[in-house]
Amino acid sequence: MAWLWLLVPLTPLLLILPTLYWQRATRWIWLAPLPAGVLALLQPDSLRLPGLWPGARWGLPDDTALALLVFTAGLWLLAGLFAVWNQAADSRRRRFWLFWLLALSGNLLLLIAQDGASFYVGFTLMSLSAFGLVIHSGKTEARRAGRLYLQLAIMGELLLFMGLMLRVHEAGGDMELAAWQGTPIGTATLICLLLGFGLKAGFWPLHIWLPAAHPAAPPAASAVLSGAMIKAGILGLSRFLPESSELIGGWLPLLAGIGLISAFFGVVVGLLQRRDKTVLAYSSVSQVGYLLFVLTLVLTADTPALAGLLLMLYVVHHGLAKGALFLGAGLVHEQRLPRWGWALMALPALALAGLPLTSGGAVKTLLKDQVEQAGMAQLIGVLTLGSASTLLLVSRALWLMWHSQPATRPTAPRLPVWLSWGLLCIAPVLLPWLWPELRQAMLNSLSIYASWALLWPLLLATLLMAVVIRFRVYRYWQHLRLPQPGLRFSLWARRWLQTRPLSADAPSLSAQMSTTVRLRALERRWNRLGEDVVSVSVWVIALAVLWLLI
Amino acid sequence: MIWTSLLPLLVVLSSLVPGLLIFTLREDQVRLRTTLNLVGAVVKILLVGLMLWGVANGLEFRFAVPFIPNGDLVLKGDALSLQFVTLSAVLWLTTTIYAIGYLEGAPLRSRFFGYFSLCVSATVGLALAGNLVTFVLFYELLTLATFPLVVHRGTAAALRAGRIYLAYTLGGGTLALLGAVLLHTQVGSPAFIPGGYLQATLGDDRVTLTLAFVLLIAGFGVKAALFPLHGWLPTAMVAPAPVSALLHAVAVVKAGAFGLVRVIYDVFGVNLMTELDLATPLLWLAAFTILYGSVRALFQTDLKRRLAFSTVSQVSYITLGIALLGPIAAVGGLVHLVHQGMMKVTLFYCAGNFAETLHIHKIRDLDGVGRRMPLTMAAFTVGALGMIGVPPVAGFISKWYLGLGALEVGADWVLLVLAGSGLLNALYFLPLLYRGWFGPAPTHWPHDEKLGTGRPGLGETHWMLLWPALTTAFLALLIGILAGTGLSPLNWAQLTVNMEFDL
Amino acid sequence: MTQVLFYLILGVALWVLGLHGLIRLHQPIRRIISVNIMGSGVFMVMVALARRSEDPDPVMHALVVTGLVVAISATAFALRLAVTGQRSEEDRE
Amino acid sequence: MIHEWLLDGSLALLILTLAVAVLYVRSLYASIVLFIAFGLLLALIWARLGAPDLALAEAAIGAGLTGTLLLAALGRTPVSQRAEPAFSGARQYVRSGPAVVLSLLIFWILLQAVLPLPEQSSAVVRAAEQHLDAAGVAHPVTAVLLNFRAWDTLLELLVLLLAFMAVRQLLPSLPRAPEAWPLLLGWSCLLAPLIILIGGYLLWRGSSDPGGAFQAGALLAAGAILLRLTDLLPAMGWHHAWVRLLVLGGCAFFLLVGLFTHWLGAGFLAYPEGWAGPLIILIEVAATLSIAITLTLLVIGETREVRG
Amino acid sequence: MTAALAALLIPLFTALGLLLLRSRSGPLVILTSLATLAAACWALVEVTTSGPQSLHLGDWPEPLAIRFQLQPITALLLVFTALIHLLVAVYAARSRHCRTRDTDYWPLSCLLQGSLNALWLSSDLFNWYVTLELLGLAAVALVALSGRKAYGPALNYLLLSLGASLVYLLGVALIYGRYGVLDITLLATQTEADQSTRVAFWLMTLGLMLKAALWPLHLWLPKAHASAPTAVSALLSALVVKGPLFILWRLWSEAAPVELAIETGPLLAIAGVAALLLGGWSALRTPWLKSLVAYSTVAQLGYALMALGLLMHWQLPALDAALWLFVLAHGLAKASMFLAAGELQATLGSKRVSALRGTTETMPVAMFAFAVAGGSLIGLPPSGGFLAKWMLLEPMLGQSEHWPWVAGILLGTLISAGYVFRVVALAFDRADPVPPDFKPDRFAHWLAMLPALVVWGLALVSQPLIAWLTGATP
Repeated sequence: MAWLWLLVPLTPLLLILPTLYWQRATRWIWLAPLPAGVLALLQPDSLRLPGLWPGARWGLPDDTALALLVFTAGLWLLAGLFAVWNQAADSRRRRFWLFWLLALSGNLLLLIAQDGASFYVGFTLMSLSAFGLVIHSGKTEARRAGRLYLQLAIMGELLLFMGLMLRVHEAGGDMELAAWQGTPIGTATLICLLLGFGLKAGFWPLHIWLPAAHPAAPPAASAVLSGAMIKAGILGLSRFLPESSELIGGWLPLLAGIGLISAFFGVVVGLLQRRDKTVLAYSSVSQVGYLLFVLTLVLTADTPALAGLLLMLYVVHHGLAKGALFLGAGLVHEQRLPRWGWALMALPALALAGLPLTSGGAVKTLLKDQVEQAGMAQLIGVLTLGSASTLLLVSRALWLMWHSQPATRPTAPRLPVWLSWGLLCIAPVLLPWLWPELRQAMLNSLSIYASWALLWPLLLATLLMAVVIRFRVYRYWQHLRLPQPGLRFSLWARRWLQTRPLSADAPSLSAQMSTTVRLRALERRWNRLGEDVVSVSVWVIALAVLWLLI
Repeated sequence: MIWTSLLPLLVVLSSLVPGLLIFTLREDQVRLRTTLNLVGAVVKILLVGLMLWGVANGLEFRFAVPFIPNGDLVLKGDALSLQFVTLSAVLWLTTTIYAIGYLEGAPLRSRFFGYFSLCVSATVGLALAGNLVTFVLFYELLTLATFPLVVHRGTAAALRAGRIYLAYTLGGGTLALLGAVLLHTQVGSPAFIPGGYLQATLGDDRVTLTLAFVLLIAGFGVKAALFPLHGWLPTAMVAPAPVSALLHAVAVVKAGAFGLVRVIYDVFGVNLMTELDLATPLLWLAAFTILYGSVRALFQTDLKRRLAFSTVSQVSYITLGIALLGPIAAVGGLVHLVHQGMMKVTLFYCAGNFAETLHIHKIRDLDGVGRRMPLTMAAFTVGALGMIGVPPVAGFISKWYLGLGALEVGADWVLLVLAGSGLLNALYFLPLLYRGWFGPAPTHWPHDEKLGTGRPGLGETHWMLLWPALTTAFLALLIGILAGTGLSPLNWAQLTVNMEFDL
Repeated sequence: MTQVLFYLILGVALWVLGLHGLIRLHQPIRRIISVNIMGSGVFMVMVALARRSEDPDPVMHALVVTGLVVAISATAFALRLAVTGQRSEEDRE
Repeated sequence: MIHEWLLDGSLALLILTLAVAVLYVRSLYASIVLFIAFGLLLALIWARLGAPDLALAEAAIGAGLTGTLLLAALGRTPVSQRAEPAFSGARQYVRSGPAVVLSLLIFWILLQAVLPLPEQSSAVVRAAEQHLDAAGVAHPVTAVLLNFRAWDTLLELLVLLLAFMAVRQLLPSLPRAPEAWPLLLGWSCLLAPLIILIGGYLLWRGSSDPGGAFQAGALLAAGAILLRLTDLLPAMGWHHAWVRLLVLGGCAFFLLVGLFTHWLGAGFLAYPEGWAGPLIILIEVAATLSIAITLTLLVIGETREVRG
Repeated sequence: MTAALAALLIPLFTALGLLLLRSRSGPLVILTSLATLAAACWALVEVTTSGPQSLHLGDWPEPLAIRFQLQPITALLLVFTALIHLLVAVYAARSRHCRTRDTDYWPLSCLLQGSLNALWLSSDLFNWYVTLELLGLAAVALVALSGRKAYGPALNYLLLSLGASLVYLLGVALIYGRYGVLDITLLATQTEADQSTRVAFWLMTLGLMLKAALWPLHLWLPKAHASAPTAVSALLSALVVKGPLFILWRLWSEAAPVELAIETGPLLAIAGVAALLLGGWSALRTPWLKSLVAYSTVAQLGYALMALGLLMHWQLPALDAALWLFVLAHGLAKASMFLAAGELQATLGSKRVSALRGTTETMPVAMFAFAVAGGSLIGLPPSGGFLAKWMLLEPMLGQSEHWPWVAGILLGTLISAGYVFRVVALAFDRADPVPPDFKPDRFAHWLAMLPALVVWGLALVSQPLIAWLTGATP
C-alpha cells in the first residue's frame, strides 16, 4: 500500500504528457490532486525510497500534515476545476497546464515529504514552476513580476539549500524531518532557513515579490499561489526548526515582531492600492504575518500541540478564504456577478476579518487564547486592531472588485466555475461544521464575550469605512505613489546583466599593429646581427674559453 | 594471457581500430564508415558492460607491457576508472550518432571520424591508465587527437582556437610530464593505489613532493580549466558541436579533472595531502574558478561561449570536491564527473541543434525557439536546470554531496561558493530558458534548414540530432532521480571513495 | 728555444692567420687561400713535431702527405664551386 | 749555430710576411702569385725540417697545382667580384680590431699549449721503426702510407675521387681556355716527357727513398696538363672507358686488395707474408695513375657531359 | 667484424661500380643498400651476442695500426645508417625531383654511406679527420646537386667544413705531440688535464661542433640543408651531422681526462640550451619550409649537446642512452620531415610555409607524416623523442640541484611544439587552400611516413631498447 504515495506527486507529472499531446485530456486535468486526497483518507504507511537518495521517505507524519494535504489537494482541485473553464479559450493553455501540474506535484510532494531532501525537491519544483504561472499572461506587468519572482525564488532556493545542508550536517547526516525537531540549530542555519522560507512565505520585509506576482497570474493560479503555495514557507519553517532551542528563544521576539509588523504593514500598504488583486495580495502579506506570529507561539508555547493546531487551522482557513477571493476577483473581471454572487464573495472576506460563526472567528479566538496563555496578554489589543484593519482591507478589495466589473448584464457563472468558486466561498462557513477540530474552536468562539470581542472591531471598522466614504477622506492618498523597491531592483539587475563590459581581450587594432611592427623591426635588427655570424660565434666561444681559463 | 588482462586493451582498441580504418576510407563510403563507427561504439559499450560486471564481482582487469624502466604501460580497470570509461563509452555512442547527423554531407568526414575515434581511444586509455606514466602518455595523445577536431572547420577562427588550444594543452602536458618524471626518478611509477603510494616511499621529502604536486596540478589543471589556465576552452568553441560536446563533457576537461583525482587520491593520498597541506590552495583556486567562470559566462552573448564558460565553472566542482579531502565531498566530486558530463553534453547537443536547424548562434536569437523546437528546448532545459542544481536533475546530487562534504571537513565557506555559483548559473541559464520558452517567436524562421519534417515535435530536426539530446537529457534526469540505486554513478563514486578513504 | 718549438710557434701563427682570414674575408678565392694557409700552419706544427727525434717521424710525414692531398682535393672543388657560384650570381644580375 | 738560426729566422719572417700579404694585399692576382711563392717557401721549410717527401709533394701539389687552379679560377672570376668587399675605408679596420685582439688571444692560448710539446716523444714512431722490416718497403714514410696506415691512404684516394666527382656535378661555367701560344707548345713538347719521366722515377724510388705515389702522381698530372692544354693529349672524356678505369683504378685496386686480404689472408689490408713489397708497388702504380688522371681532370675540368 | 666490414665495403664498391659502368640505376643501389642493411644487422647481432670487437687494420700491433672498433653503439649506428640510406634511396629512385637522373647522385650517396660507416667503425683520431673530410666533401657535392642556387650555401658549407677540419686537425696534432698516440683507447689511458691536452680537446671539440652544426657554430646549416635536394636534405640532417657528434661523444666519454670533462660539460650543456631556444626561435620565424626543418635540426641537436654536456659534467653514463636515443629519434623523424617537406613544396610549387594552407586536404599523408615526425621532435609520448627526453629528464630531476636545467628542456619542448604546430595548424586551414601543381605522389608520401611511424613504434620496444642502450654504452 505504501507505494501508493508515489502516486501523489507522480499523477500530475504523468498527466503532463496527455496534456501536451491530447487536447481533450485538459478537461480532466483538474482531477490531478485526487490521489492525494484519496490517500489522505486511506492513510497508508509511509514509503521509504532509498533508491532516490538515502533517507527519502514519503508519508503523513501527523494530523497537521493530513489536514494540510487534504486542504491543499482540495484547493488545487477546485482551483483546477475553475481553471479548466477559465482557461478554455486561452491559446497558451498547454503551457499553463504544464506549469500548473509541475507546481502541483511539487506542492504535494513537499506535503508528504518526511525527509529534508524530498521537501526541498518538492519546494523547488513548486517555486520554479510557479514562475510559469506568474508570467502566463505575457504582459509587461506579468513579465516584470515574473522576473522579480524568479530572482527572489532562486535566491530563496539557494538560501534554503544552504540551510538544508547545514541542517543535515547538524543532524549528523540524518535527513528525517522528525529527527530534526530535536536537533539544536545554529545561527547560520537559522538565518538561511528564515530567509529562504521567508522569501516564499512573503512576510515583511521579504514580501516584495508577492504583491507583484500574485495579481499578475491567472485567477486560478493566484488562488493556489496565495492559498497554498506561500504556506509552504511557513510549513517549512515549522518542519525544519527544532521545537525548542535556546537560540530560537532569543530570536522569537524578533520573529513575532516581524510577524506583527507584517500584519499591519500589509494592511496599510494594501489600503493604498488601486487594484483589487494587489489589495488581496497585500492581505496575504498581512495574513502571513499572523501566521509567522502563530509560528512563534508554536515555538514558545508550553503546549505546542495546541499552538500547532492553531497554526494548521489558520493555514487552512486563510488558504481557502484567500483562494475564494482570488477566484472571485478573476471572475468579476470577466463578467458581472448577480447579487447572490456578491453575497457569496463577502463570506470569505468576512471570514478573514474574523466574523463569528466562520472559520475566521474560530481561528481568531483560538489565537487570542494562545496569546494569553503565552503570557503576552498585552498583545490582545493589537490583535483586535488587526481584525478591524483586516476588514478594512478586504472591504477595500471588494469595493475595488465591484468597480472593476465589466458593464455588461450580470450573468450567472457556468456550472463548474460556480461550483468550484462557490464551494470555496462557503467553505469558511461550512468547514467549521464538518471538521471536528475547527468545530471545537468555533464553538469556543461563540461565547458572548468572545463574540463581542470579535464583533466590535468589525463594527468599528465599518464605522470608519462609512466615515471615509462619506467624507471622501481617501482623496488625500488617492494620488500617492508608493515606491516599489523590489521591481526597481529587479529592473536594475536586468539592465546590469545586459550591459556588457567592453571585451578586455581585444585591444584596438592599431595598437596591435604597431606592436607587431615594432617587434618585427626588432627581430630584423637581431637577424642582421646574426648575419655576421661567424664572428659572433667565435666571440661566444672565445668568451667561453676565457671563462674556462680564468 | 587470460581474458581479464586483455579486456582493458580491447576496450581501447574497440575505438582505435575503427578509427584507423576510417582514416583509409574515401569520402563517399558513408555506409561503411557509419557502420564502423557504430559497431565500434556498441562493442565498446558491451565490453565496458562486461568489465563493469566483472569489477562488481571482484575480478581484476590488468594489462601491462613494458615501456620504460620502472614504468610499465598499464591499463587497469578499477571502480574509479570504470566510472569515467562508462561515461566515455555511453557518450561516445550518442555523440557518434549525433555527429553523423550533424556532419551529413559535410566534407572531410573520414578525417573527422578518424580523429574522433582516436580521441575517444585516448580518453579511454587515460581512464584505464594504471600508473602515472601511462596516464601522462594518454594525456598527451588526447591533446594530439583533439587538435584536428578543434581546427576541423579550417577557418581563421578555428585555426586561432587550435593554436591557443595547443599552446595551453601542450604546455600543460609538458608540466605534467615533468611532474611525472620527477616522481618517477624518486620512486618509479608504481600502480595507482587507493591512498596513494608516495607517503610510504617519499613521505618526508617535502620540497620534491610539493614541486611534483604543483607541476602535476598545473599540468592537469590546464585541461581541467582551472582559473589561470582556462583560456583555451572558450576559444575552442569554434569547433563543430559534437566536438564541443565531446571536449566539454567527456574527453578533454574530464581528462584533466580525472588527472587531478588520480594525483590527489591515488598518487599522493589523502593523508599525505593533509600532512603537507597541499590541498588548501587548490581548494581556493577551484572555488575561485567556479565563481569566475560563472561571472564570465554571464557576459557572453554567444550561446556556445556561454556554455563554455559554464564548463570552466562546473568542472571546478570536481576539483573542489576532491580538494576538500573528505569522503562525502569526494563522492560529490567524482559523481559530478559523470553528472556534468551528461548535462553539458545535452546542452551542447541542443546548442548544436539550434545552430544546425535554425542557425541560431547568439543568445538573443533564441526567442521563441521553444515553440519551433520544443523537444530540443526541453532537453536544454533539463540540462540547464541541472547545471543550476535544481532537483531532481543530476547536478543537484553533486551539489548536495559537495555541500555536505564541505561541512563535514569544516569548510563552511564552500557552501557560499556553491550557493553563489548556483545563483550565477541561474542568472545566465534562466534567461536562455526564458527566451526559449516565453520569448516572442518570429513569424517565420529566417534560416530554417528544414531538417526532419520541420514541424515541432519529433520531426523538429534531424532525428540523429534530436535523439542523442533527448537520451542524454533523460539520462541526466534519471541518474539524478535514481541516485540511490545500485547502478547509479553515485553508488560507483561511493564505492571508489570507500576504497580511497579506507571506509 | 729549440728549432722544434720555433717552428711549432710559427705553425700556430700561420694557423691563426689563416683562421683570421677565413673569418674576416668574404671574397671566396681569398677564403679558400685562407683555408690553405691554415692548413699549412697545421702541417708545419706536425712536421715540427716530427722533427723532435733524431730521425724524423715518418708517421707524421705520412699524415701530412695525406693532409696535403686532402687539401688539394678540397681546394680544387672549392675553387670550382666558387667560380661557378660567382658566375651564377652574375647571371642573375 | 747562429747561421742556422739566421736561416730559420729569415724563413719564418718571410713566410709570415708572405702569409699576411697573401691575405690582405689588395689585388687578388697579387695575392695568388704571392701564395704560389708561399708554397715554394713552404717546400723549402719542409726540406729544412728534414721532410724531403713533403718538400717534393708541396712543390708539386701545393705550389704547382694549387697555383694553376687558383690562376684558372682567377681567370674565370669577373673583375667586379675580385675585390674583397670589406677592404674599403677605415671602418673595416675598426671592425677588425676586435678580431685581431681575438686572434692574438687564440695565439696566446695555443702558445701555452705547444710550449711543452718538444719534450714529448711518440710511441708510434718507435713501433714504426720496430716494424719497418716487415713492411715490405724500406722508406719509412711509404711504409706508413701504404702499409701501417694504408686505410688512411685508401680513404684519401677516395677523397680525391670524391672531389673530382663533386666537380663533375657542377654546371659548366667556363669558356674554353684560349689557344695555346706557340712557345708553350714547344716547351711542353720538351717538358712533358721529362716530367713524366721524373714522375716515373719518383714512383719507383719511393719504396726506398723520399718520393712516392703522390709526388709522382702530381708530377704526371702536371705533365698531362701541359700536354692537354696544348691539345697534344686527346680530350679525356668520362665516356672513355680507359679514363674511368684509370681514375677509379687506384681506389678499386686498393679496396680489392683489402677485400682479398680479409677474405684469404690474415685480415683487412694485412698483406700476406712476402707479398707486401710487390703489392705495395702495384698499389702505388695504380694510385699514381689515378692521382695523375684525377688531378689532370680536376684542373682542366671535363664536366660537359655530366648533365645531359 | 666481417659483417661490419661488409657494411663498410658494399657501399664503396657500389659507388665505384656505378661510376665505372656509368650507371644511374636506382634499383641497383636499393639492392646493395639492402645488402648493407643485412650486413649491418648481422653485425648488430654479432656484437650483441659476443660483445664488442676490435680489428687492427693490417694486423699491426697496438699503437701503430688504425683500429676498427665494433661496439654496440657502432653496430646500431651502422644499422641506422643503412636503414635511412635505404629509405632515402627508395625515395630518390621514386621521386621526380631528386636529380638522380642527370647527376651522380647514386655513387655520391653510396660514398656518403661508406664514409659514415668508416667513421662509426674507426677509433683513430687522424683517420677520423680523413673520414670527416670525405663526409664533408660528399655532403657538399650532394648539396650542390640542386643547381646554381645551392652553390653559395654549398661553398660556405665547404669552407667552414674545411676550416673546422683544420681546427680539429690542430687538436689532433697537439694530442699527438703530447702523447704520441692517435688511437683513442690508448689515449684514454694516458690523458692528463694539462694545458696542452685541454687546448687540444677544445680545438677538436670546436672543430667537431662546427661540423655537427652545434650552437653557436650552426649558422651554415640551415641554408645548406634547405637548398639541397630533398633526398639529400634528409640524409644530411638525419645522418651527416651525427658523425661529428659521434666523435665528440667518444672523445669526451672515453679519452678526455675527467676533470676536463667536468669543467667543459656545463659550457656544452648551455650551448645545447641556447641551441634549443635560438634554433627553435628561428624555426618559429622563418618563412621557408625547409629552413624551418633545418633550423629544427639545429634546435634538436641542442638536446643531444645538452645530454653530452651533462653527461660530461655529472659523469653519468646513464645519459648515453638519452644521447643516442635522441640521435636515433631525431634521425628518423628528420628524415621523415624532410621527405614530407620536400614533397609538399615540390608539389605545391612554393617553398614558403604559408603555401601549406589546406594541405591536410590536398596531401593528407605527407602532412600527417610531417605532423607525426614533428610529434617526436616535440617529444610527445610515446614517440622515440619522448623516450629520449624522459631519459634526459630523469637524472635532471633526480637531484634538486640539477633542477634548473629542466627549464631548458621545458622551453625547448614548448618552442618545438611551436614550430611544428605552426605548420600543422596552417595545414588545417581550409579557407583558402593552395592547389597542388600536379598530382601528389602517394607512394612518396607513405615513404615519408614510414620513418615517422618507426620512431613512434620505438615505444613498442622501448624497454629493451633502453636497457640495451644503457647496458651497451661503456
